[in-house]
Amino acid sequence: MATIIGGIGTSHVPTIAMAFDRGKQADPDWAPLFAGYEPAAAWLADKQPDVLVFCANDHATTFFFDHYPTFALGVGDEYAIADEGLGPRPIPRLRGHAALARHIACSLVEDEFDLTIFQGLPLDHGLHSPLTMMWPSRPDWPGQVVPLMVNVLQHPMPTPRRCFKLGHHLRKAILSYPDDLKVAIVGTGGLSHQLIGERAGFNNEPWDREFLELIERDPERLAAMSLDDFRRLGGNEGAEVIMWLIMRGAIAPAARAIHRSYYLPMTTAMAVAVFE
Amino acid sequence: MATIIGGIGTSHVPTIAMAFDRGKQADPDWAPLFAGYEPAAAWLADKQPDVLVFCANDHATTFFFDHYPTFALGVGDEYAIADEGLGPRPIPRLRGHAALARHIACSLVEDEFDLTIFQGLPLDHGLHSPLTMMWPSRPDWPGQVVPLMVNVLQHPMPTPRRCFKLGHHLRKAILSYPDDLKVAIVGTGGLSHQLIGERAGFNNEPWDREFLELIERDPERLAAMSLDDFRRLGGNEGAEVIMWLIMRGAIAPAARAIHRSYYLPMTTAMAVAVFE
Amino acid sequence: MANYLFDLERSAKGLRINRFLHSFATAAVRARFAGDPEQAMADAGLDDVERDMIRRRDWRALMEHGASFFCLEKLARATGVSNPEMVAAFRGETLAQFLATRRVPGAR
Amino acid sequence: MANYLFDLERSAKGLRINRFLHSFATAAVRARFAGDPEQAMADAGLDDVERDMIRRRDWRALMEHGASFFCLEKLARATGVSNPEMVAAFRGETLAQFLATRRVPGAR
Ligand SMILES: [Fe+3]
Ligand SMILES: [Fe+3]
Repeated sequence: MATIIGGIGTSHVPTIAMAFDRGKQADPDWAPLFAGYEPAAAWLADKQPDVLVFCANDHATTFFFDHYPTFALGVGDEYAIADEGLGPRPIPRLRGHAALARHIACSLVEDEFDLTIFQGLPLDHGLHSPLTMMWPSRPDWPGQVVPLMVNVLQHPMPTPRRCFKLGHHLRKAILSYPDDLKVAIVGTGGLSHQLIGERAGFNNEPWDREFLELIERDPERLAAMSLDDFRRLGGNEGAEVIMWLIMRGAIAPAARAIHRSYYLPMTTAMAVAVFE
Repeated sequence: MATIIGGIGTSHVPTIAMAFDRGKQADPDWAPLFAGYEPAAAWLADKQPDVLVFCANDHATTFFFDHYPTFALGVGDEYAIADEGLGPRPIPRLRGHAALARHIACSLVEDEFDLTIFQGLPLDHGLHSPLTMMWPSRPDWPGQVVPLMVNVLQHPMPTPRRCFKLGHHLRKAILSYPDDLKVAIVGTGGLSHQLIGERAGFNNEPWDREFLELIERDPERLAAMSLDDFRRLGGNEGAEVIMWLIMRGAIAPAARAIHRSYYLPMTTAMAVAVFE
Repeated sequence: MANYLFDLERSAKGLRINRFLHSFATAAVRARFAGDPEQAMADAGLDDVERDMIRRRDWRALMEHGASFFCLEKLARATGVSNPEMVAAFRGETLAQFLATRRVPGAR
Repeated sequence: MANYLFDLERSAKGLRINRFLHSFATAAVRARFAGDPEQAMADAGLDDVERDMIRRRDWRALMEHGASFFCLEKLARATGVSNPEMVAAFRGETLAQFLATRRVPGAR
C-alpha cells in the first residue's frame, strides 16, 4: 500500500531557478535562500520518497487562456522542461509515475472532482524552480513526480475550501493505491506578493508569518477564508498559496512543521516548510 | 432575471448533420428523423429562447487527449464551426452569450465545480448536428448559445450523479443571472449505440424506451446508476446520455415531456424529447 | 468480448497515432497526406507497424493499437470512408453483411 | 487603487495580445520577432495600438490593455527585461526607485 510520508510547502518564484542555474549558493544576496532549502533537501534525502505529488501552477506556458483548466492532473511517463522565453532550463526531463497518476485520476473523478487530464506536455518553473533546490537533478532525478496543476491565474479560481477538500480526497486516493510507494506531497506558491497594478511590489510579512502558523495548526481557518481575503492579505498573486491547502489536506491532520524558513529579498516572500 | 423555459434531449449523431446538409427531408430513409424534430423546432419557434445552454461533447476535434477536460464551459462571443475532416459545415458561426457564460462560470466554480474555461475555439457536430434540425441557421441563428462540453470519450468520465448535480447548480447559476433572458437547456447524446469492439453495432430499444421514461419521471434512478450500468445497457458510446442528466437537473423537477420521438435506422438510436 | 474502453492506459498507448489521426481535421494535413502519404507518416514519427495499419486502412488493427474511434473518424472522413464501413470492419464483417443487420440500410 | 484582477472579461479582451505574448515561449517566434518585429506583429494580427505598446515595451499600457503578467513575462524574458523592471513600470517608477524600496536590491 502507498504511504504519505509528509509534505513540503514552498515558493516557486522563477528567480529561485535562476539563482540555482547560475550557481549563486555563495552569493550573500542568495545564501539565505539556499540555507532555507537545506533542511528540505536533507529530509527528502533521508526519507527517500518514490514519488512527489506536486500541487503547482502553470504560468500561461503550457496552458493558454483559450483552454484553461481549474485542476489539471498529469498522467504521463515523462514531462519535458518548458521553454518560458529563454529556452528550457538545463535539467533532465521529469519522470512521471503514470500508474499512480491514473489511479489518482480515477479516484478523484469518482469523488466528483472534475479534473482535466494531461499527458505529453512540458512543465514550467511552477514545479521545477523549487524542485532543483531540494532534489538532485544530476545525473538524474532520484524519483518520479505526479503534477497537479491549479488555476491561480484566471478568476474564477477554485475556492480555498475546494483546495482543502481536494487535498483530503487526494490523500484517500493515494492511500488506496495498491503497490508499496512512499509519497510526499508538495504545495507550491507565494508567499505574499503582487506583481500587477499600482499595488505591485506589495508584501505582508506579518500575514506570511501567520499563514505559516495557520497552515500547520489551523488549516480549517484558512479554508474558511475567501479568495478576496487571500488577495487583500497576501497580494493578488500571493493568493496562489491556496495550493498549500491541497498539500495540507493530503498529509496527516496531526502533521507538524519540522522546518520553516522565510526570506523576502525582492518582490516575492520565499518560504519553505517541511511537515511530518 | 433569467428564466429557464424548459429543455430538449437529443441525439447528436454526425449523420443527422449530413442528412440536413444534403437536404434529405423527403428521402423516405430520413423523413422519420426530420418528422421527429419538427415539434422541437416548433417549440423553439414558439418560445423564442434567447440562449440555448448546450450540454454536449467534443469528439476529439477541438480537444485532444494531451489535454482533456471533464467539464469545459465556453465563455466566448462566437464559435467557429470545426473542421472534422471534410471542412467546416456550411452554416454560420455560432454566437456565444459571453456575459451569461461568465456568470455561470463564476457561480459553478464557487459551487465547487472544477470547470475548464475555453474561448476562441471551434465547435463540432456534438453541438450543431442537432441544432440545425431545430433552429434556423439562415440567414443567421435566432439566438445565442453557451456550450458546456463534457468528457464522455476518455475514462474516467464524470459519474451520472455528478452530471445530475451539475444540472442542479447550473439551474441555480442561470436563475441568479440579473438580466431578463429566456434560456432553454439542451442535453445531447445517445441513445443506445456502440461503435467499437466486437459489440460494435449494439442497440437496445427496450432500454432506450425505459431511459426516455426515467429521464422524465425518475431521473434520480438514472443518477444512482453507475457508468458501467449505462455502458452495459446502452453500449460504450451510448453512455454519453449522462449529458441528458445535466439538462434534466437544470430544468424544473416537475417538467414533463411534451414530445418524444425515436428512430433507429442504422448504428445509433436517434431520439428527440422536449420537456416543459 | 473485448471492450476497448478508452481509458488512460489506452489513451497513453495510442497518443502518437491519435495525434496523427486527429491532425486530419486540418486541411493542410489532408492535402499533404493525399500528395505523399509516406512522407506525412514519416514526419509524424509513426513506426512501421503504425504506417502499415494506416496504409491498409486496417480499422480493426488500429483500434486494437489504441486509436480512438473519434480520431479514426477524422481519417475516415478525409479518405471517403463511412462510419458503417468502420463499424463493419470492427465486427469482422463486410459492409453488405453489416447493412443486412440494420433496419434502414439506406440511411447513411 | 486599480486591481487588474485577471477575470474572464479581461481574459477575453486580452486574448489576442496574450496569444502573441505567449508565443514568445517558442524559439522560432523569438527569432522571427528579433529579425523583423513589424512583420511578426502584422502576422499576429495586432492592431496599431497593440503594435505601438509592444514597440515601446510599455508594460503598464499593455497591462491596462488586458495583457496577463505571465504572458508579458515571456516577452520580457525573450528581450532581456527582468521582472523588477516590469514591476517598477507598473508602479510608475524607475528601476532604481523600485530597488530602493527592496530589502536585497542585488537579488535579481
Ligand atoms: Fe505562481
Ligand atoms: Fe457523442
